[in-house]
Amino acid sequence: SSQRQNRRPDDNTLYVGSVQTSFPTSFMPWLSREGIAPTIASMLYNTLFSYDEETGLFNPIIGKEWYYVDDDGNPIVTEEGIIDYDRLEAIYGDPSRQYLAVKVIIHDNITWSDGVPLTVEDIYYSFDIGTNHLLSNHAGALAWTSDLRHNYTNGVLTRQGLFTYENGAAQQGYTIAEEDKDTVIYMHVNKVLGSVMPLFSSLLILPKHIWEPVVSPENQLNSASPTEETLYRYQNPVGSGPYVIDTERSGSQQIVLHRRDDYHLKKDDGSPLFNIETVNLILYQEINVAIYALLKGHIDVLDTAVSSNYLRLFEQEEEILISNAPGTFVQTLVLNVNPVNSERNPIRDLLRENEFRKAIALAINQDNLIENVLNGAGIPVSPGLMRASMTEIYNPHADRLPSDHQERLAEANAILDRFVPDKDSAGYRLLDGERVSFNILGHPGEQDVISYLEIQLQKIGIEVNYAAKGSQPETTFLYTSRFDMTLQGVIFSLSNVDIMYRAHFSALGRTSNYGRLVNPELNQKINTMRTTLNLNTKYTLIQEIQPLIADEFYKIPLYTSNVISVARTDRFTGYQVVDGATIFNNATLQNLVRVKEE
Amino acid sequence: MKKSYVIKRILYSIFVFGIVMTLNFFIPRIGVEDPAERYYPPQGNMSDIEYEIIKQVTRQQYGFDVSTWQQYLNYLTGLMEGNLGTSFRSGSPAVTDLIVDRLPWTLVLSVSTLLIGLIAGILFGVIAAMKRGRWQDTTLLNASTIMVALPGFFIALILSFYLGFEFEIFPAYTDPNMVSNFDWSLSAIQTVAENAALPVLSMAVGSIIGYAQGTRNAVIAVTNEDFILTAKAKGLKQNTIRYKHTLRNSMLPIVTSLGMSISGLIGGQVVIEQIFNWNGMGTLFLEANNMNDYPLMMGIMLLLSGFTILAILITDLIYVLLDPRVTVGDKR
Amino acid sequence: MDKVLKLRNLKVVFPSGHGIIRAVEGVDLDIHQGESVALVGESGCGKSVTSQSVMKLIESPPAMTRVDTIEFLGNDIKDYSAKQMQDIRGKDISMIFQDAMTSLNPVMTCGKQIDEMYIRHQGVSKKEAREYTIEALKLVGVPEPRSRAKNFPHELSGGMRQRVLLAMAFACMPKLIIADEPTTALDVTIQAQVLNLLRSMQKRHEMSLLLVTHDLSVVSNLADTVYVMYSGKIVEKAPVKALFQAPHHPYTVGLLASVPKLSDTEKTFSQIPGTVPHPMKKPSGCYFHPRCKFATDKCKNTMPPLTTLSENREVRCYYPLNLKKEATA
Amino acid sequence: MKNGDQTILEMRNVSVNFPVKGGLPFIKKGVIQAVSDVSLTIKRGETFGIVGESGCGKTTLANAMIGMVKPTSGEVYFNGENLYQLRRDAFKKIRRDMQMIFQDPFSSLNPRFNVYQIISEPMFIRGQDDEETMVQRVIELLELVGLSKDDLTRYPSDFSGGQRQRLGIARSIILNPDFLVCDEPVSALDVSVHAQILNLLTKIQKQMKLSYVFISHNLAVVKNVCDSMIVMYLGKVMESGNSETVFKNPLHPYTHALLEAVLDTSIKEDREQVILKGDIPSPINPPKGCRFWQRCPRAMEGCKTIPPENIEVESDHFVACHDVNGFPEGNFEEGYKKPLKSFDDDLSEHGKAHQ
Amino acid sequence: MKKLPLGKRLKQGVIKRIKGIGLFFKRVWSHKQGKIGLTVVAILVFVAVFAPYIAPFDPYDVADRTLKGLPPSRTHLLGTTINTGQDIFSMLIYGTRVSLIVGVTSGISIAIVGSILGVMAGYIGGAVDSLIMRIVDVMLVIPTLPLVIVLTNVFGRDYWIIIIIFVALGWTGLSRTIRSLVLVLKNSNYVKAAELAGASRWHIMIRHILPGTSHLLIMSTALSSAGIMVAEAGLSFLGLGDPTAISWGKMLADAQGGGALLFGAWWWIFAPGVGIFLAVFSFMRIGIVMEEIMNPRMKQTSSVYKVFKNLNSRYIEEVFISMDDHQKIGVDTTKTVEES
Ligand SMILES: Nc1ncnc2c1ncn2[C@@H]1O[C@H](COP(=O)(O)OP(=O)(O)OP(=O)(O)O)[C@@H](O)[C@H]1O
Ligand SMILES: Nc1ncnc2c1ncn2[C@@H]1O[C@H](COP(=O)(O)OP(=O)(O)OP(=O)(O)O)[C@@H](O)[C@H]1O
Ligand SMILES: [Mg+2]
Ligand SMILES: [Mg+2]
Repeated sequence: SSQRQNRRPDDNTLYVGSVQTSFPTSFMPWLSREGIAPTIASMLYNTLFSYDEETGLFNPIIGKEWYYVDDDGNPIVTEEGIIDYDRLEAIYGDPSRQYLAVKVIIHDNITWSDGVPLTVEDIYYSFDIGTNHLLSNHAGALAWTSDLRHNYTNGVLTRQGLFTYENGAAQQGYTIAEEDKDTVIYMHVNKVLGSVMPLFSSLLILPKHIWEPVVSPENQLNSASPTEETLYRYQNPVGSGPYVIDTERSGSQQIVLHRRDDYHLKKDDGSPLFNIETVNLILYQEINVAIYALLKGHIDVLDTAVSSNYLRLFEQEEEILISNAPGTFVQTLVLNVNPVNSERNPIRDLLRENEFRKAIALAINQDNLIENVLNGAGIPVSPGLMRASMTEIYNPHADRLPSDHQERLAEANAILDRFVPDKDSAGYRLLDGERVSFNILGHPGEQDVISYLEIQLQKIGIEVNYAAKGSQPETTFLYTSRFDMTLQGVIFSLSNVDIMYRAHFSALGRTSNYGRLVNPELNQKINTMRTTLNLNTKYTLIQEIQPLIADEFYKIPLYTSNVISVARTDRFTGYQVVDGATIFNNATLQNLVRVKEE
Repeated sequence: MKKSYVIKRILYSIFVFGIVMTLNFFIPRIGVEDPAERYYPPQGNMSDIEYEIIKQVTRQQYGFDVSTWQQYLNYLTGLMEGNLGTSFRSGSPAVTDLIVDRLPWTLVLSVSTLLIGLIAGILFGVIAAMKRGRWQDTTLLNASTIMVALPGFFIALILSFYLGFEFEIFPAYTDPNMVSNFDWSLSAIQTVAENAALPVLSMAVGSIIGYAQGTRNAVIAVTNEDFILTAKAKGLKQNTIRYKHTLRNSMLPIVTSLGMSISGLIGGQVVIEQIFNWNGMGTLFLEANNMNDYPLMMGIMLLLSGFTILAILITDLIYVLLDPRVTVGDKR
Repeated sequence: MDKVLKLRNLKVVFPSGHGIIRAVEGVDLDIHQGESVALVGESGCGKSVTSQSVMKLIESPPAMTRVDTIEFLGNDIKDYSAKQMQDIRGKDISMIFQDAMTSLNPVMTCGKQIDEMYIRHQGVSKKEAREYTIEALKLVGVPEPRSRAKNFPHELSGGMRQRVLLAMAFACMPKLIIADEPTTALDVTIQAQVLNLLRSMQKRHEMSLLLVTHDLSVVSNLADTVYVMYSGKIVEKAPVKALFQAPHHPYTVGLLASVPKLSDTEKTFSQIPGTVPHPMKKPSGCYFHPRCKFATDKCKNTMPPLTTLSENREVRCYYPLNLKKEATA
Repeated sequence: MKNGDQTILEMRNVSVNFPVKGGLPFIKKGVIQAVSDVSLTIKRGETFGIVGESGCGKTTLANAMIGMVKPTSGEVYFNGENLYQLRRDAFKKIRRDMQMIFQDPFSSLNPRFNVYQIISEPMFIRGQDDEETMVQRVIELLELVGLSKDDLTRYPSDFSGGQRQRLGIARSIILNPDFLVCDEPVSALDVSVHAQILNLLTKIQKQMKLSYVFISHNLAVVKNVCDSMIVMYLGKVMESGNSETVFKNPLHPYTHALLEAVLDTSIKEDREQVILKGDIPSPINPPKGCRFWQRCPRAMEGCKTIPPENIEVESDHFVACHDVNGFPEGNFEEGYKKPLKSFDDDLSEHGKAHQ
Repeated sequence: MKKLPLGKRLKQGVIKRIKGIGLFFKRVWSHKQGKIGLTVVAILVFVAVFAPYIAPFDPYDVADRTLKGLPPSRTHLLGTTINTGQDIFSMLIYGTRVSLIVGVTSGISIAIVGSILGVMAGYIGGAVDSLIMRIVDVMLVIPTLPLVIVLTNVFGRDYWIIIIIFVALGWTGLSRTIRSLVLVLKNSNYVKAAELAGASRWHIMIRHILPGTSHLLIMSTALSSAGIMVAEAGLSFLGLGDPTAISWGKMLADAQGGGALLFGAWWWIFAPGVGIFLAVFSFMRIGIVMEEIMNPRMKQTSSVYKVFKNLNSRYIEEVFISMDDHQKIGVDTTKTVEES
């Protein structure tokens, strides 16, 4: 119809709807971390490498290749050119060695979107101010650079960990040839294999020539009162990524991105890596409106996962493609296993019992849950909390509960009969007559899961009630351990496993370890896993950790839901379904082709 | 006398605004020891040390490292310069800038709602009052009993789906290009009008009926006044009486209620903007709320209160123009 | 003397949810050129309704009116349309109301409100109208009329406001002026000012005056002929002197006696017992009989008719008093 | 009715000012001098009249007498005790002897109370708990004021103005006061009812040996009812004394004007009237000197600035007027005795026109 | 003698009050509109109280996948929700509870707080009055819904917190009206009479002032309850209400979020809409009828027209004829007069 044409007037533009509360107004990638900002940042900026979850390898982006190196800067690699972990362990296993040295070589044909060539000085600058809080303030780099051994104290460089031709490589004993001066950089990182991970794949590289003139201790990168100059740069980004932003046409309701033709990565045939010339991101406040827009053909893709309930609606539409991508996000039920003393009570004391927790785990029927709550759009998760698709590290032995559900219920009741003396038709009671009843803290959106849990746990005689999360659950409930159970989503993957295992199962204090689980054995295993310099050993340890976690029943897995997203097929084809992502992703952008009109 | 009343009225508005400013400063500080915590609530994956650093920095950046009174003073001086503080959004945009961007679009809705409500409302009200007891009157009465009980957002939902989505009479939600393409050309204005149609309609229905009911009652009340009898006894023509004597006096209560209704109108717009994807202050406010962006929320509140104060002030001054009796004291 | 007004058998009722209020029950009224006629009676007896009916200002709803004749200057205006009435009102008959504060439009300057009269009835321009207005204000003794005309009603004192109303009423030199309790809201000393003014204006321009009041002393000063009303009916009609010297109806007698006089020497006042009947629950027979010490069974059962005793003297009583006294007068 | 010379109430130089609020909070604009410098003595058993135009301070003065309004300055002695220096309980006790009948019978009865509740309320407040006695007493009073036992459970809305005033009277005398202030008790009522109420008041006074303060603007009523009187104008006493004396020989021009404003039903052809010019000035900034000078037909230059004193011109007859008393000794500007032009132009013109 | 004990007197007083209120409702009932309002409210209250017995299903129950998005049928009168398969009819029934509790509790609390503050401002006057009225002026200019949102953000979203916030913001209008009424009552002569009789401030407040405002309070309770039900629905609709309870506003939000209209499940949107409408409508009716009862002028204008429509013209004619003087001439009066 005429309205359709009117709304998507440009043939080579991909119209993308996004349901967000707001669009970013600043495109300083280190600062914009809410909502769609990372997606946009990743189109405008690049990291050194990208990480392939399946293979555990780094794909080149800005960086061309990298190695662990010995003191002379020689790569520690096997003849095939892959990391030689045995030599690495031999060289660096010595406790007196305090760091790992890494050499990164970058592409030599990269330019910033303003035409200035990108050199290792930009890399140096980015990491350097990332570690210098006096310049960067608490901009996002804080967490990502924490493994880099490059330290500032009050704005003074106290330990150098980055070396380029122009910045101390020679002094440190790394020789860089004159012709490589723009492409080679050495880094010193903590002696953990995962150290390079965030440095390479998370930290977006900033253009030195843009930021150095404006960033100073007086006018920090992340300032509450940025100067006009800074604001201008926030709003008019200069990146090295495949797209540039069209600031003229972008606003609070839409963001327009154009493809850069001088992007350094090309397809094999020399054509641009990304097929889509222009991307028009449109903001919708509400999912319903976004779906209106898609149905009416005002947008091509919806960059927001929709609820599985909508499957029924879209299945009837011919021109709509549904992407039912496997998820990466594991929804778990977290039990408050070890509340601070002031928050202990007889009911919560039950949760301290491993067996009791097992009973709860037994009661949960994941298949049924997925069928009912997710309309089937999800997959079960093993108690080891690792997805089966992560073939390198997944341990199938972690799943040790019987699969027959009736059996499980019977076992659960048997356990409970041992723990709780009194039972009537409505369920178990404590000695003092108090009913065994827990509150589950949750967001309103999680209510259907919780309702399901209520019914499920009722079957084994335990009462569960929904308690809404307040506006600040962290301070009011979680850190004070003023809760019984809560829902928490986790992603354990190759890339983050050593950080996340530590955060969830061994660190105490104000972390996501709301329930303060302390298991010395697990703790020790995680530590070893984190610090080993041998990847194979590390993978083995991860596999060994999974049954331990499963036995704890501290985080009881519920499901991993699929990411359902939709796109119209009347203008473009070649959408790519990517795990854990919506159908608007890098692969899609590279693959989409315009439908030929008859 | 009159001049001094105006000055007093303005001074009093400033006084009220001062209190609102003060409240605005203190509300986000209710119940927290460290304002930095309210401004930057802890995130799950943050270590204690990181959080401490962030809090430290936040305190410094947002000036929480000085005494509360000093903070208050700084806040006031900031306000004097039109600085509503810094939003918690990335890139630390000034609250003022964010608001200024959205303000005109909110005003488009509220002002047109107000105008349509007033004009149509007064018209219908006068008709109903003139045709007292006849179908025009009873229709208004029945309509008003039904309308007051229907929340605007419910009407909006229905309108947006049926008129917007199903029958495509008006856009079901705002055209995202509307704002960026706006250039004062006729077609751009037409686009705005089309897009504003449903949101304005869903808000205006209620206010039309409200003002109509108010006008009707006011007109009837004035019709019973002695001076209307005098006017009749003078042999004045029906129309002279109606327009010169009745209407002007009937406007007095309408003007008073107008100022009061502004606050409700602005408040109700939050939901309507959300439903129609209209990028105004209402949606900005909800965005701010979702992000715990207190500076932005309080900035919007302050502005909305300021508007209301201004509206009440203006209506009061109009009232003075209309009613020479008000010179000192409070009419309300 | 020409008859300015001849009103025959005016009846007005107000139907309401609880019953029918019988406000006026068959009133006849005659006013001659230059004559001033007073309508006296207690509150609620129907004086205002009667006087407003003359101008056909009583609207239906809420009222229902029946009248045989309203003859004004020889024309029966009973069936005049609203438009025709508008031409007469203000020009040929005008009205002064009791409370000047509420009778003036509070948001219009006094001058403008008078201007309207000239613009409406004499078709003059606004500027001319203002000149006339100033003249009129001067005539009723408003000092500095030019600046006063620019004042709003609330800026004037009660006496001044009443003068503005007077100026308005006299603006077009009407044949008949109806004054509904023109002075009750005023202070005693101001009252005298206004009454004096009213009388002199009326006499000077040979106008007829229908004066509605419950204050007998006002009547004695202003009226030629007096109609006494009681509970919607005329109970007595007489020339003023005759009425004061020899009131025939027991109600009139009581009324006259109960007015305190400077010349009185006794400490007690003569009084009429009881209260006026409620307009919805009027007694049978003569409405006055429950308060009348002369009442007989006849009075209790049938309403006495209004009987003409002599020229210009009528009374609604089976047993009129003071008949002899009048004969001697 | 002079039984004994005992004084029941005495006021010495009483003034009452009311603040006038401005538009802004906390800011006062000025004061209304409602009563200024009034001294008077009321004897036991007598009826004391207060006459004056609306707004001249009659009600305020009465309120000051019974402790409802605290005077800005001056003292009030009731039965020899200074009212405003009494302790709370003593004050309460003494107040029991003073009552008031209000001008407006419509707002003086709580529309939610029935007749019994209204009349018995003072007893109820005084802690009289015994229902039976209260009912007895109320019925007694109802009959005294000409109503009946059947009215006990009716509500004020069922009564006419005159009947309501009777209820008010019944309530005011239930505690057997000594002193009753009647604030224009009939002015809101119909003419034919005036006499009823006035007679009732007289009857009650006789029965209960009450002292009355009787406020009115109608001199004819005052003349017949009162033993002594004061004439007030803009908060000041113009003339006062024994009412017979005052009426026989009214001296103040304002009293004259009031007397002549009383329209009598006795028909006189072309009564010659002194008509006061102008309006009552605002009490916020009352004229200096004599407060009456602007409207006074006998005003002189000096009246503008020199306030007249209240001087006893004959036994029990006081007048505050320069024309009567002559100016006091002092250094006045020249020409202060020169009469002011008596009428404004427009008024005199108009006056001529109709004579 | 026979002193009535205080308790008994109190009891009598209470009975009288209750009787008074009963009478008042009777007057509301006698009004057609009032009858509608009272009936609907009675039904809603009944539904709210007996919700567990009326609702055929547990509204919180997330049923089988097979039960999701069912159209209305005999078992599921209003069908089931698309996303969770909850029984919409049961949710509607339970929603009545939340709406009524929030509305009525807030309405009553507003009446209490508003009257206390209004009476204080009007009766005590002076600084107290200035303070309260300044607060009112300030509250008046702050847009309510945004302020409620901010406050729930600060204090949390439990229903009792939401109620407290509504009350904290809602009392202003009422106390302003109460204050002006109190100012009139305070200066009325019957209060003066009571003062003269030695009444304490308490006595006057309790016996004269408060009862004088009671009608206003009942009316305000009805009207503000209605207003708050709408406001609560709006808040829940924005997803800012108490997430644990089922309220009509939340049902609307769920329905909208679940794409009810897109799926053609219009009943899912309309059911809570009608619920809100009915509740607000009936409370408004009662409030407006009360206002009419109290403000006789309004009543007169509206009822006179009704009276006129239903007038029996024959009867009126008879009334007119009865006014005539039947025997105008020929009565033998002079004779009797001379005899007397
Ligand atoms: N608009 C009306 N609706 C109902 N009844 C009315 C109306 N106007 C007057 N009445 C009734 O008609 C009767 C006569 O009223 P009217 O105003 O003529 O009395 P009045 O003699 O002028 O009294 P007052 O001296 O108080 O002015 C009264 O009982 C009054 O209640
Ligand atoms: N409580 C008050 N506050 C302010 N001014 C007051 C107050 N009471 C009276 N006044 C003013 O004091 C002056 C005298 O009033 P007061 O009521 O005593 O007059 P009055 O002679 O009784 O008048 P009326 O005959 O109208 O009853 C008036 O100007 C009045 O406006
Ligand atoms: Mg009248
Ligand atoms: Mg008074």
